[in-house]
Amino acid sequence: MGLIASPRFILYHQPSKAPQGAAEPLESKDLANSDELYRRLFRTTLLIRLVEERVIELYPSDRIQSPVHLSIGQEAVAVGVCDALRADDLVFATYRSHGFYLAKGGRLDRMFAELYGRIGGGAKGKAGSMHLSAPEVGLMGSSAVVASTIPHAVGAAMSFKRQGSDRIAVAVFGDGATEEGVYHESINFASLMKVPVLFVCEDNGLAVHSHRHIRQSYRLQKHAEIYGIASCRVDEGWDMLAIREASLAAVAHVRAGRPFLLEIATSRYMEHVGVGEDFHFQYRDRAAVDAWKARDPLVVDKALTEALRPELEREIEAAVAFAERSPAPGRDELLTDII
Amino acid sequence: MGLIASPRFILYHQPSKAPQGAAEPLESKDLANSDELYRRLFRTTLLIRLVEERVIELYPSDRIQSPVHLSIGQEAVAVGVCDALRADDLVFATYRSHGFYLAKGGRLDRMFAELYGRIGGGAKGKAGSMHLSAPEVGLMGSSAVVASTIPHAVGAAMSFKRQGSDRIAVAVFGDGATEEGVYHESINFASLMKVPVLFVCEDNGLAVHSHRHIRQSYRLQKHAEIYGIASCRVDEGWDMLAIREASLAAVAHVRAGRPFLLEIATSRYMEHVGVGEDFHFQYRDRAAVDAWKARDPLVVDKALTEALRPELEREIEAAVAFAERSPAPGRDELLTDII
Amino acid sequence: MTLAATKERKAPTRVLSYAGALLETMDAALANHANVFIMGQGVDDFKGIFGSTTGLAQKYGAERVFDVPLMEEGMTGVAIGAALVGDYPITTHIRADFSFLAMNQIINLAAKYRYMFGGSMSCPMLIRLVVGRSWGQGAQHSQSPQATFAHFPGLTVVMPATSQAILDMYPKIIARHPGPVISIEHRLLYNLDFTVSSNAPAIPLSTYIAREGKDVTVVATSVMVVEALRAAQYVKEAAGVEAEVIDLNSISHPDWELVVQSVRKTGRLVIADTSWLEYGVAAEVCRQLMLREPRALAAPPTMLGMASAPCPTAKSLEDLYYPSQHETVDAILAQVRGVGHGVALPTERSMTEAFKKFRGPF
Amino acid sequence: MTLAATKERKAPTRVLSYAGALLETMDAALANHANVFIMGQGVDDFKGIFGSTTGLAQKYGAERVFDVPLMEEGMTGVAIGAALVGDYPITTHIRADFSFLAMNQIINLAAKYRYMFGGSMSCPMLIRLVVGRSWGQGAQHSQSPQATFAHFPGLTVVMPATSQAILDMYPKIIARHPGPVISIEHRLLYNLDFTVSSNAPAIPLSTYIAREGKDVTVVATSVMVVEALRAAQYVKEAAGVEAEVIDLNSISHPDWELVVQSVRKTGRLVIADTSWLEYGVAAEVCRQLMLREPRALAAPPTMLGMASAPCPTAKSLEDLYYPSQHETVDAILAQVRGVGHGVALPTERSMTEAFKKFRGPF
Ligand SMILES: Cc1ncc(C[n+]2csc(CCOP(=O)(O)OP(=O)(O)O)c2C)c(N)n1
Ligand SMILES: Cc1ncc(C[n+]2csc(CCOP(=O)(O)OP(=O)(O)O)c2C)c(N)n1
Ligand SMILES: [Mg+2]
Ligand SMILES: [Mg+2]
Repeated sequence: MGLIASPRFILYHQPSKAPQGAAEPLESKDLANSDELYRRLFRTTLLIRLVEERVIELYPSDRIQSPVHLSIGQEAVAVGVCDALRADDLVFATYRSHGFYLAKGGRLDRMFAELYGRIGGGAKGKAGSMHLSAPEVGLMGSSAVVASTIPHAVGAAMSFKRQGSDRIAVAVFGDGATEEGVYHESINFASLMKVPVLFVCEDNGLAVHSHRHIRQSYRLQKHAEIYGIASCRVDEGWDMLAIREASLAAVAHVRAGRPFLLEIATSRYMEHVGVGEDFHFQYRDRAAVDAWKARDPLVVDKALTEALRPELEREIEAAVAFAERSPAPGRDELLTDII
Repeated sequence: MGLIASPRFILYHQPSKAPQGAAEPLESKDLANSDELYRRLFRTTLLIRLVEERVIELYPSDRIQSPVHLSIGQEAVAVGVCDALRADDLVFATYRSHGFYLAKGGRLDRMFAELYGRIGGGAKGKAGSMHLSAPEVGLMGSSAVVASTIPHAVGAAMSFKRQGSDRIAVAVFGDGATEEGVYHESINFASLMKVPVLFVCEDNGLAVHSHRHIRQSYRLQKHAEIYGIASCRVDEGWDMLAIREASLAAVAHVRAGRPFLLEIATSRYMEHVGVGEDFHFQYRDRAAVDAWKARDPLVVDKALTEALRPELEREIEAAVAFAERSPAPGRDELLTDII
Repeated sequence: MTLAATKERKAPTRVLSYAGALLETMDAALANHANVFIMGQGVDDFKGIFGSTTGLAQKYGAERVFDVPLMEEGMTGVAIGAALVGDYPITTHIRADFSFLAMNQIINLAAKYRYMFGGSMSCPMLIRLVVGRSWGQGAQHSQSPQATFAHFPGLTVVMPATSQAILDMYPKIIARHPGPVISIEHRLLYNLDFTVSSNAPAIPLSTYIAREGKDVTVVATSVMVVEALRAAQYVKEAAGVEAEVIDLNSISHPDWELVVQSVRKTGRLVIADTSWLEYGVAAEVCRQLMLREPRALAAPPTMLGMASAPCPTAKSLEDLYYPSQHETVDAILAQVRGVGHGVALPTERSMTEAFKKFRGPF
Repeated sequence: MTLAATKERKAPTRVLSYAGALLETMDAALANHANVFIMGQGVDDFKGIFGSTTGLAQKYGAERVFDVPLMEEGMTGVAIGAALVGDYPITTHIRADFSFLAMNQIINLAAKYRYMFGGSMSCPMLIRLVVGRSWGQGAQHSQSPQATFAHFPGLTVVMPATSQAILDMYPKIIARHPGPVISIEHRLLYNLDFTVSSNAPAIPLSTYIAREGKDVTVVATSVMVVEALRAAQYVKEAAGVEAEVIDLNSISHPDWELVVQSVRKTGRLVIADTSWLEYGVAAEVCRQLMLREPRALAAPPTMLGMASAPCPTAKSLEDLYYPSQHETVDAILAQVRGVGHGVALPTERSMTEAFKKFRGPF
């Protein structure tokens, strides 16, 4: 493209409206820790894992022509956090957000279509894996610039407060993101303005191939405390029930009008970007990941995994089929929705 | 200028060398708190005050056609800190740096010439009041972008360490500067790399007209502590002896190879920028400033002030005369020293 | 079809300063739209961003008009988040130079949001940048980054040169523009008075003919429009030369046909911009001409902008650094009459009166 | 006088990949200059910035080659401070898009230091930015900000298009260039092999004639030079058309006379850049032509660049978004033979082979 200058048009629309998912009441507390709850959370966690395993299978076929940052090993974070949210709460996420997209209720078929770069994707294929979004269920834009959506969550939360709404906004980011200056600016502002924002740090201890201790001179909870932000760390980041529990408490705190930081230890099983393992490069130990896997319900609870698998695989196949059928966006999409 | 495109040239020089001020040994400690020491520090403090009072007088004549950020009330910080430094240590400062320029040993005549925008100025008039520098005595570039020289000091300190030198670098900044993201990035990096940098925060409680409590959710020392950076706060920011004392300890810590934060309470008597007072705008109390003045040696110690004044005023007049005589830079300077 | 600002106004007129027009439109935005808020360093203080927000915090409360810490990148991100949930943020930078601290949020996020998410989200907002000039602003308080921002699709970049342009554009931008808008306001315009009419044009974010003429076209931006109009007046009186002055106004989406039509008519071109010429507005004007009407010019255009250096503080250098009134007049006459035009040039330097009164920066 | 890269090389040649040339120059810089260090996210890991720093941390130690936290603005400031005390920092951004987080340090500080302080200080340093393209890089991993940086005096901006350009420029920049240099490297070049000679030209930071020809001038940057050379080969074989390809190489300080001479000779011009056309390299080329030789062209130039939108991720759109080989050939032929040139166009899409092999982003 670009043989001659393409004209740029300014079209007027109404300012965009916030997604207005119905505010569903949370289920009654007595469900907590019940079998049913465990099964529900497990199911979503497994769905995410199986979806990403399908991505790994599909990748060599070049049908997904885009970088993928897999969350395998980290799925429980998304599931536990999102289960504590209302449908109309908003999540602002990162390039590693297949998990949050699905946990927040994004449609699987549209996700595969988006990964395929097809018109049936949530962003008509313009976003791909790194920029998943589903504003209709409150999964706002994911960004591939580290830390860049953290202030967005703060801003959305500030507006909820201004608007007299009791919705909350959630900023999801990795441990590396907290090193960026904008993290400091965002938490300071959130604390000063007392906005209903939940900061969720997915602490996998790595930024690409760099370990946290060479990047950070601070401990994150202590750091937040200095800004007057209460926090909680979940070390059992494989346990979606524990994460859900901690998230419910955090969300209650936030909905009462104060920012909160939830730091969740987790483990990235695969390479930073791409679909392979990378232990042979020796920047990290396989043993640490193996220890994590030994407690990972999706690995340990073979019975439930196998019980749920057929149904989930059917769902996934239907979604993949949807993507395969969906047409690629054509020239008419190239210059739309710019301004 | 600019009737046609001016050609841009690339000329090659050797990479710039660090200023190589001779490393003078500090005077022996027993001088501390002696009369002689007090008198020496007082003299420099008073020089800065009288210089800025002269700037106030000159300003209506439009000879200084540039914004001026006066340090009146804050002079003791510069004097106390710089007296604890070696000549070959470096200071990176801000737009409010008349004080640091003089305390570090910058030439007064060149300073006035710089304020006048004359060729005799340290930067041939291209810098003006906001960007004073005197690299020959270790006063590195001052910047009018808040917080922007903080990482420069960290970088210089890192290089000193790399080079096996025992010089240190000092970052001087206001309380407002710590809100910028780059402050967080800089102190994290300084701590991780264990570089010999001294962070000096001139805490006048104000950023332009905004009070600190609406801007900061953190206490600065607690904050630094989280990054593993030791610190000290001097509340008696009018007392150059106390500041010098604290600075000597801080500098010893830094020269031993660890970053340190020195937070010094101080009071800006004049408006943020310009040469007037601004109490009638009621964003702050005159009483607080008056209380400060009641302890300010330059106000309280009338005898010493009057004793030193004639000599200092002669110095200042000579410097002003130098500036008046110095020619304005001409067209040949417009396009030099760009690349 | 384009409306020329000067000819089709029939409504009653009044005199309004640039700062006054800003204050009026900020006030009206808060009054008319519950979702509008203004945030920036000092927006609620007694100086009120050079008078453009004064009193609004008192009138509308701290929820609508509020100060922020020093956090350019963070503030811009906060604004994006607010816009995504239906609020309309207006942010300010008292020097355009500080917006470089927010470049990531502006370019990588705000400019991309709508397209990157397939049109499902957008972040309409107004980012106001003030360009400093004169009184020793120096290298870090004087930059004018219109070309920098206009290079990136997804951003709308405007440079209102008059009170009228503000009245024409800001209400429409705030009420109806779907995406982020960067408005670059020039500090030297703030204290100038303009005659304004309430008869707004149909295409508010486009280009104005500020003055009609047949001999030479002057394409100008921001304060250079004012400079060009003064020069046009001079050359008419001194030499009977009729300069057509075009106020580009929109930097990202100008009405290039209007420019080309004018050049077709006059065959002569002066470009006068507030930034550097290299990779600047002058370059894009040349590109458009090359594409649309490469042989319209009888001679190479004359280009006026900042000298190819950082801005020096010394007055003597600053005077050489910016195009003076003298040079603007000379450029126009040289285009029409050739270099040896023989017309006496004005002796005062650029915008002398306005500048003399100006004692920046706050 | 300008040296054409292709004609005056008599020294022995060898084949060297772009990544190989980078690694060689980085290695030599560390070996030859004790004051050089390299810092950036991942410079010391096993991927080594796409192979351009691999093994150097092991060879020269963690004091010379080291990883940093996520801190683009801070890192750039640290580099400035180090440069001010005599070290020579080389910093990396694996995507040019991340440099927007460091814009304040690059533009307000590094670019201003020497001038603002009257020449008494300077911060020579090399900032390496890698431009992403293909394999779904999307809107935030694909930008090519040469025009953005080249607008600002004080910065030297280069875009090496070949291994030769790296060998010619980097050693001289690191040893002798007095100020900050932004080098914009294209990810798609990294794996390409080039024939290089050790016979370096006298003016290393200027412009190359990559191929001589008499029928049409193609001014290209970075990977578009490679595209243009392939297209030139095709049009020669398919239609006997001789295209002259100019590798602009220096974006801030090109040899404009070389460009103008070529256009004078051919009367036809195609401009092929890696970024958007608006306010981009194409605009500055037009400005220079307008100033120097406004009537040299027999027809409006043809401009190839990214479509005026953020970069879409979908392959089908990405293929439309960038100029294809097909379009480049068509542009050249249309310039020489007119739009109805009747020559069969190549069927494959742009740089098919190179792109097929590319599975980014790391
Ligand atoms: C501003 C910025 N700098 C650098 C990168 C390159 N990069 C991509 S992901 C990443 C690591 C981020 O680590 P973390 O925040 O912990 O997230 P994780 O990938 O571990 O989930 C880096 C450095 C980027 N995308 N954005
Ligand atoms: C990045 C940036 N943002 C905003 C400004 C405008 N500004 C100039 S001084 C200042 C206040 C800084 O306060 P502080 O750091 O406490 O220093 P003080 O002026 O009190 O000495 C502000 C906001 C600026 N110069 N740079
Ligand atoms: Mg991580
Ligand atoms: Mg302060």
